[in-house]
Amino acid sequence: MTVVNLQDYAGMQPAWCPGCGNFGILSALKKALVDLNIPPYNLLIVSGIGQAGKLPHYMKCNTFNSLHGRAIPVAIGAKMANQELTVIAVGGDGDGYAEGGNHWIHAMRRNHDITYMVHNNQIYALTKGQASPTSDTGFITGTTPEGSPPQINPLALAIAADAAFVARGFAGDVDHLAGLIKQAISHKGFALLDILQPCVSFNHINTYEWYSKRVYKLEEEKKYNPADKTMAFNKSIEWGDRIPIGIVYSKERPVFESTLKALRNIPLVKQPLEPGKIQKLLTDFS
Amino acid sequence: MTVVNLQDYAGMQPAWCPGCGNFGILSALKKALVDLNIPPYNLLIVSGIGQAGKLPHYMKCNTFNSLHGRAIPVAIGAKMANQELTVIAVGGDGDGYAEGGNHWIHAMRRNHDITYMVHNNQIYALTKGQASPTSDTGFITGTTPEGSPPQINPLALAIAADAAFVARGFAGDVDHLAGLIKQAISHKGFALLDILQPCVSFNHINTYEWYSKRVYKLEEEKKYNPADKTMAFNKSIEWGDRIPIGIVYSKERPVFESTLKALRNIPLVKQPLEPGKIQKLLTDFS
Amino acid sequence: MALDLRIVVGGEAGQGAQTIGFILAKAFARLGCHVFADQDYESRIRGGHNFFRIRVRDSHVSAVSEVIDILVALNRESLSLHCPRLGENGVAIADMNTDPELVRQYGILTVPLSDLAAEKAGNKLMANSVAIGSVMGMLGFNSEILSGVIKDHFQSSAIVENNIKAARAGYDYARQRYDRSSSYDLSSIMRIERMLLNGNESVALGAMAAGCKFLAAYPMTPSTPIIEFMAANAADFATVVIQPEDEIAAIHMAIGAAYSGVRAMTVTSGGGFSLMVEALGLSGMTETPVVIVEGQRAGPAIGLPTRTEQGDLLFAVNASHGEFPRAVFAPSCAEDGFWLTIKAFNMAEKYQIPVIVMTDHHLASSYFTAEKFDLSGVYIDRGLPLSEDEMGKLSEYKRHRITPSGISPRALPMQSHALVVTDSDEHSEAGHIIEDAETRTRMVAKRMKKLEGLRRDMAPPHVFGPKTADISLVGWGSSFGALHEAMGLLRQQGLNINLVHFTEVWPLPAQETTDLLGGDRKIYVAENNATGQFARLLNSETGLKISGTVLKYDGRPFTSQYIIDRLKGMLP
Amino acid sequence: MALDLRIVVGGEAGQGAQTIGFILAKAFARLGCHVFADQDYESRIRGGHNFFRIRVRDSHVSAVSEVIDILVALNRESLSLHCPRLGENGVAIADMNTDPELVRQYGILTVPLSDLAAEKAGNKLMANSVAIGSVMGMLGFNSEILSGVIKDHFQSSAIVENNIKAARAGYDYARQRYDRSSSYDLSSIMRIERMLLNGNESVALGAMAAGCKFLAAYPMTPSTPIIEFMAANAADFATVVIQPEDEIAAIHMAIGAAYSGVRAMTVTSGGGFSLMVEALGLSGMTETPVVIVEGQRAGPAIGLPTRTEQGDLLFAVNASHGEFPRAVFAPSCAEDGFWLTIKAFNMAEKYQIPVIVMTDHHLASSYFTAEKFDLSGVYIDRGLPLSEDEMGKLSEYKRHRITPSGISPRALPMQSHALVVTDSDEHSEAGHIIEDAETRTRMVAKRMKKLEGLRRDMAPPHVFGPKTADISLVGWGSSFGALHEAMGLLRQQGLNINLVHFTEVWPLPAQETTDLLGGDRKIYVAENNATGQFARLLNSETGLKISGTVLKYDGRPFTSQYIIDRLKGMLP
Ligand SMILES: Cc1ncc(C[n+]2csc(CCOP(=O)(O)OP(=O)(O)O)c2C)c(N)n1
Ligand SMILES: Cc1ncc(C[n+]2csc(CCOP(=O)(O)OP(=O)(O)O)c2C)c(N)n1
Ligand code: SF4
Ligand code: SF4
Ligand SMILES: [Mg+2]
Ligand SMILES: [Mg+2]
Repeated sequence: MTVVNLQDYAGMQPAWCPGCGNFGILSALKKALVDLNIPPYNLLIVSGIGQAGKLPHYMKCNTFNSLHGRAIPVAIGAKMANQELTVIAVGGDGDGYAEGGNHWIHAMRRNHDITYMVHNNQIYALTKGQASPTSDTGFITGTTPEGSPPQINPLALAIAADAAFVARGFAGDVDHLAGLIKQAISHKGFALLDILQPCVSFNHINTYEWYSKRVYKLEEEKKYNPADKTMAFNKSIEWGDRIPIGIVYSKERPVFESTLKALRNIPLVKQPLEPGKIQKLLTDFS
Repeated sequence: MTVVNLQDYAGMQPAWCPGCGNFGILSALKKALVDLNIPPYNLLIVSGIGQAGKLPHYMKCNTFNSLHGRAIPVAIGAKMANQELTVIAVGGDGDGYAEGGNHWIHAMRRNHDITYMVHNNQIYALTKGQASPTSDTGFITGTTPEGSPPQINPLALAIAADAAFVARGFAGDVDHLAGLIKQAISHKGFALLDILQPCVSFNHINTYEWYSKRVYKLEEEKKYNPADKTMAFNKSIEWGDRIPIGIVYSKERPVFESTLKALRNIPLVKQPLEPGKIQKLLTDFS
Repeated sequence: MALDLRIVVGGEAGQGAQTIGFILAKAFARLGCHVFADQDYESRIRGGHNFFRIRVRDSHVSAVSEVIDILVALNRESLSLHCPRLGENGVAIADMNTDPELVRQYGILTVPLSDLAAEKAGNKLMANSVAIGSVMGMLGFNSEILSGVIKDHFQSSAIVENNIKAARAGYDYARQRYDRSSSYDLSSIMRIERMLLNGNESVALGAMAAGCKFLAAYPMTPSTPIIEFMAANAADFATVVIQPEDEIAAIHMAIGAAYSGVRAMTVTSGGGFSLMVEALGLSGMTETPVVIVEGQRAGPAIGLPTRTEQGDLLFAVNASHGEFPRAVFAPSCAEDGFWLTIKAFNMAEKYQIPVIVMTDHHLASSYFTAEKFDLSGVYIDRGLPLSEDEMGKLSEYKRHRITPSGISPRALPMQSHALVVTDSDEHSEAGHIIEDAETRTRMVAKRMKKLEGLRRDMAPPHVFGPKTADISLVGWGSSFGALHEAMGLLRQQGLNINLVHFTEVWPLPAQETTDLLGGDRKIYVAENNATGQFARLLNSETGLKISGTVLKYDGRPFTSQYIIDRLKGMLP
Repeated sequence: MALDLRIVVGGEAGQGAQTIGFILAKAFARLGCHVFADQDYESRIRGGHNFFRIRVRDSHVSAVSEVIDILVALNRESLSLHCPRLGENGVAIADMNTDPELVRQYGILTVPLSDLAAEKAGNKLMANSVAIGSVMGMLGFNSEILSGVIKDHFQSSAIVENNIKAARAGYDYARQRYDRSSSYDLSSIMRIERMLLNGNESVALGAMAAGCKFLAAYPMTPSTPIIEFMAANAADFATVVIQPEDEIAAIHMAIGAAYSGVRAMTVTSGGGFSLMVEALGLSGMTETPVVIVEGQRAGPAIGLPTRTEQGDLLFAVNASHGEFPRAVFAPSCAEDGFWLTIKAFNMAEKYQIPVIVMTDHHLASSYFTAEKFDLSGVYIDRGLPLSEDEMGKLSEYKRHRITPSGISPRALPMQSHALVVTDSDEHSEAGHIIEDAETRTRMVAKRMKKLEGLRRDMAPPHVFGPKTADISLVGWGSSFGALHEAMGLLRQQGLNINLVHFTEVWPLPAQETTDLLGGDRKIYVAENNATGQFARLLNSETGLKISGTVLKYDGRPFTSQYIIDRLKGMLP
């Protein structure tokens, strides 16, 4: 068996700002993949557009850098056609929760077996600092000089959509994050991993320090049970002085791909093309 | 003061099937408007496309029959431009929760002051019977011969998005429904009213009888408190032998329109057009 | 005299005009006739007025006629609406208890439809089968064939038997009283096995024959039946059919599936296609093949959801920001729909581009007879995959390698260790984001280069009538039947006219077209829209001067008479 | 000799090339020069390579030049990239401690940028102001004006003072050592007050002058600054600016607001526009006015997000399924952007249609000098509202009443008791859903009728040079500056050429165009795309034969030299 190492995943030089939280996420992801021993040619990363969306270029694996907001539908299309691929979708908070919000909600409910990493810097970074759906309520940006409207809570929505795996990570804690990525990839079903990601250029409120002061680990909470939906929902709406990271909700349920007869055996992409096979249908028309 | 009566709201002859649940909703809506004494010229109904989307034609008031999935953004655009209008958006479950899902989630979080009525027949009726996001899990239709994927729960999502008012009605109980519509319109902020609506032509599972056997009224539950978010979330995920109707969640929070300085005084549409006003800005450029 | 029998069945939505009509059409097809049938219905489930029109001929037919020979009226409205269009020997059939005033006014042939159904089949609701029988009785139609079709149509044996009884009752009743068999000679029809299928079915069958393994589509008239047909067969054919949250998801899923290596498709109408155009460019930029079936209907916006139009052509040709090659096909009939859909998949994969198959409500929902598809003729071209040999050698596979044809060899994820890297940003040959002008210019040129091969692969238009003529009637797509008929009738009237019909519309095979349409002739373009879109395209691609256009944009298909009338008004 | 001073400031993203360049440009503009400045940057926040180019002339200028007179290099890469383009007397300025090897190689003029900043302003980070001073010192520029501009640029007084000190230090240093003032005669420049603004600013100002009260827009390069500019002024101008969840929401909100009666707009780029096309048809069908600013960039898909292209023209003209009238404008410079945006609102409301204003990255982000807008010339046409009189009488108001012009009188909700009823389905005059062919035909004709008036309202193209010429160079939109310059230079070289430039591109004023371009001349179209979209449109709308096209699709704007070189290669 091949043993994968970090070098196998070495990609282009990142064009991110020095100090950007995305570096931590990139490291954690590579670490998780190496730990899981997933070779680059068995992995597909699909990204949207934004700073986060550039991540695939800084990896070395199968990649599809899609449109803004459209990582998920491309990722699940690729997965349905070849369920042997390990598929990760990545994007920013604007990409995933604004432009791509509808795909996200419905992919969670249908439970496609992919991992979705959202680099949540609470800002539109690539376009130079506009409000995102997760920007703190009242946050002032060029497009929201009177303050951003109330922020959405991606974890609460994910739980309401009954996502199979809902977790929050922090780019400032690479090891912990790597652990979450491993669990997200290993969990059968749609795994949402929302990652607090400091943007040093455009978000001067939610900084490394701001997050560091607030985050605490759920696995260290004795009584916390991520299988309990009520508990999970209540935890998910916690945001302020204390912000939980770790697995918020986790559930086993059938993945979409397993519900279709066409996918029970071999992947679609390995099915032969047999024009003659429709012969039997033709008789219905005469 | 004008006194509005049912006749003021009489529109075209409905093209719905005899026995359709939409008739009950239409009656309840007219009743609520008459009770609230809202004259037709102060009311705007914006609809999407589907059987439900035809409702405005069967009323007589200001109406904008928009595209499939696009009732909400047109409705809130109209509201922002003239906040004196009473604005109701209506559509089907496919219209609102599938095609229009993103608008719905974000309108709830921003809290635009409109009422959104979803005729939830758990099916795409106008297109002759395909699965909708609320179709029962495993429900068989032409596009889902192996069964529909897991249904979404609009109430749970609305609560997770922190909608100001979340309620469920039943087309088979017109008086109760009319009461809910009145409260939804009166509540300041985004009011979601999901309405169980039997479709006699394409949904032979979730029939009048099916619903009637299951629904019970929340206001008759002694200890139920719609201001309690945890309680509301738990109630929202109840679906099966017992299905709650009534107000599930209710909260006072600032409406989007009240947060903008431009809207503090008179409606936009009454603001004069003054080209000369930009004169003071021009000096910045020289 | 050539056979031309025109039957209309009319009633409210839900009354069953469609079923009656379909069974009749099928029976004629089984007898060996050429049949064309279209449906006219409103965007509602019950009530309103629907009708189903059938034309039965002894040679090709694929157009409607305004004239009616036999009308089956299921309600009063059908009589008042359609009787005025009864031809010289036209007759209307209605239930016995129709208002005597109307019976007198229109000379209706009454049949005790419900009474016979109740009496002979024990069920009033089988009146429709009595009506079927009545029509066939008048024609002295082969009753075994008729019973066979009824048998195939109704599944459970209990129902079958009673329906056959009901039909038989109607048959006998009408045969005795209203024999019209001498007017329509069905006896000389050759028993050739033909298929009767609509445009949607042919496109779906084409996709399946081409090996389409993935369909993501959001319901929209007129294309929804394609989804339902493929879904019904998905398990047997190892195909994934998924109805996603919206059309944007649909096309992106198809692109994702195609990236993984399967033939993938989406189907929709104009409104859904409007939502897909950003993704069209994604397909163009990432060079991921995808097939899109665009069933046009009368626009803009929701328009007339159950009516036809050819109003989206220039949109399809120019859709999405930026520039990239694409192909657009527009089948002329069901048979064509089958073969062009197969070609669409081949072109999509050969050139790694999006391909649009434009149907419309008329083509999608109308039934055509077609020669049984010869599946041995299905040709599959998956384009330029990596050879086993290349795969072994590849260490640094470049998904977007620049080649003389513009086509890059295509590897698939997990097919080898080659990594498949692509990007919606402008990219290097390796698929990574770039910013420099030189690479940009080379990559645009590489993609546009594919147009050259593609253009060579587009078939020239079909010519009907003489190869050269003083006047050329020109059309595209589904209006073929009416144009063909109009041309034939005008030739009979002595006009030196031919028909030049396009089904492979973009990139337009400009040279062949100029060869066929150049010279001194007059060119008249007939199309189902308000602005003469194809005429403009034809002119701008070839410089040919268009003498006039015959346009129709009321949501209804052409008739040959309409075209002839308009054309005559324009001819010098 | 005419003044033509070309300055480039280059560095990494984040180093401040933009600020230096902008302050220089502003100072020249304040002096009374004609200034054009463009920005070249990558889609990243830090690192990479950015540059800001300025051209200073004593007559109109709105095009870039490849030649550099003064280069300010903030890093090593800027030297190696730009020094090769220094003109005959060109000089490069860089910090004192630049690699001596490079200094020798390129003959760089070094200035102790950081040292002077540290010494004189107490802050190394003010080196950029030293650089600004150095450039101006070399030119002997009016130092009061310079200080004034610096003062206006930096807000807090503490910073202002030190920046002025830093600039002064650079100024003195360069004036002493590197005086070049004799080469560029700035003394004869007339002090005329001009504005310096970019295309985005001019469009935003135009919208505000036109009384736009509602902007819903999702950020997208190059149009985002329009949102930010209008948001900054929203409270003062009683304007709602909302950033919604996506572009689909954006345009629908604008349509909703317009239905309520305010002037409403959305702004985006090609990708966002692709998502809006279904709504474009909604605007067309419901006859709700809406203005869309489409800032083109190099496509397809994400393409080159910070680069320019004119690649979306045919898409804009044909976008959305179905047929309905629309107008497309393409401003040639900032001043034009202001006036055309106002016209866009007028046409949108007069004809109750969607109007698209096409800018591109080049126009949107480049700075132009413009005569101060004379606001008394702003004309507002709100179309056909109901008269007070009509309002009183109306019991059954018909939103879509058929009139000879195709324009229906427009009532607003709550403006009276008239009910405003509209529908995306085909509808009656009253705005209610219909199915019949007759109403359909009349409503299509009614909507299309508006094109006639609209076409009359479209201004003919602008002609520069003689009215008739052997050769016409033709262009549209933002490439005006380079085309104009190329035409001028070619005339100097003795060619009998003129420029016919379009800014009101759809519906094309065909008759006026044929009058201007007809006859024996040769027509060459220059545009920033790969397929010659405007050339095709021009040909198909007028039948004029195009002799050749000059195309560029590397994401960079034209230079006059590029056009001249290509044109010469084609001339007989
Ligand atoms: C359809 C479309 N709309 C808008 C854009 C412009 N755009 C690019 S990235 C981006 C937002 C980036 O924010 P986010 O997704 O949070 O990513 P980040 O840069 O913060 O990582 C936007 C609006 C686009 N490329 N496509
Ligand atoms: C963009 C777009 N996609 C698809 C359609 C076709 N369509 C019309 S109504 C409808 C679904 C109707 O279902 P629902 O919203 O639940 O309304 P119902 O008819 O059940 O009341 C669809 C898919 C459309 N009109 N526009
Ligand atoms: S702008 Fe923010 S998110 Fe983007 S690279 Fe810089 S720090 Fe990271
Ligand atoms: S199809 Fe269903 S929803 Fe539509 S009108 Fe009939 S019963 Fe009502
Ligand atoms: Mg972000
Ligand atoms: Mg429904």
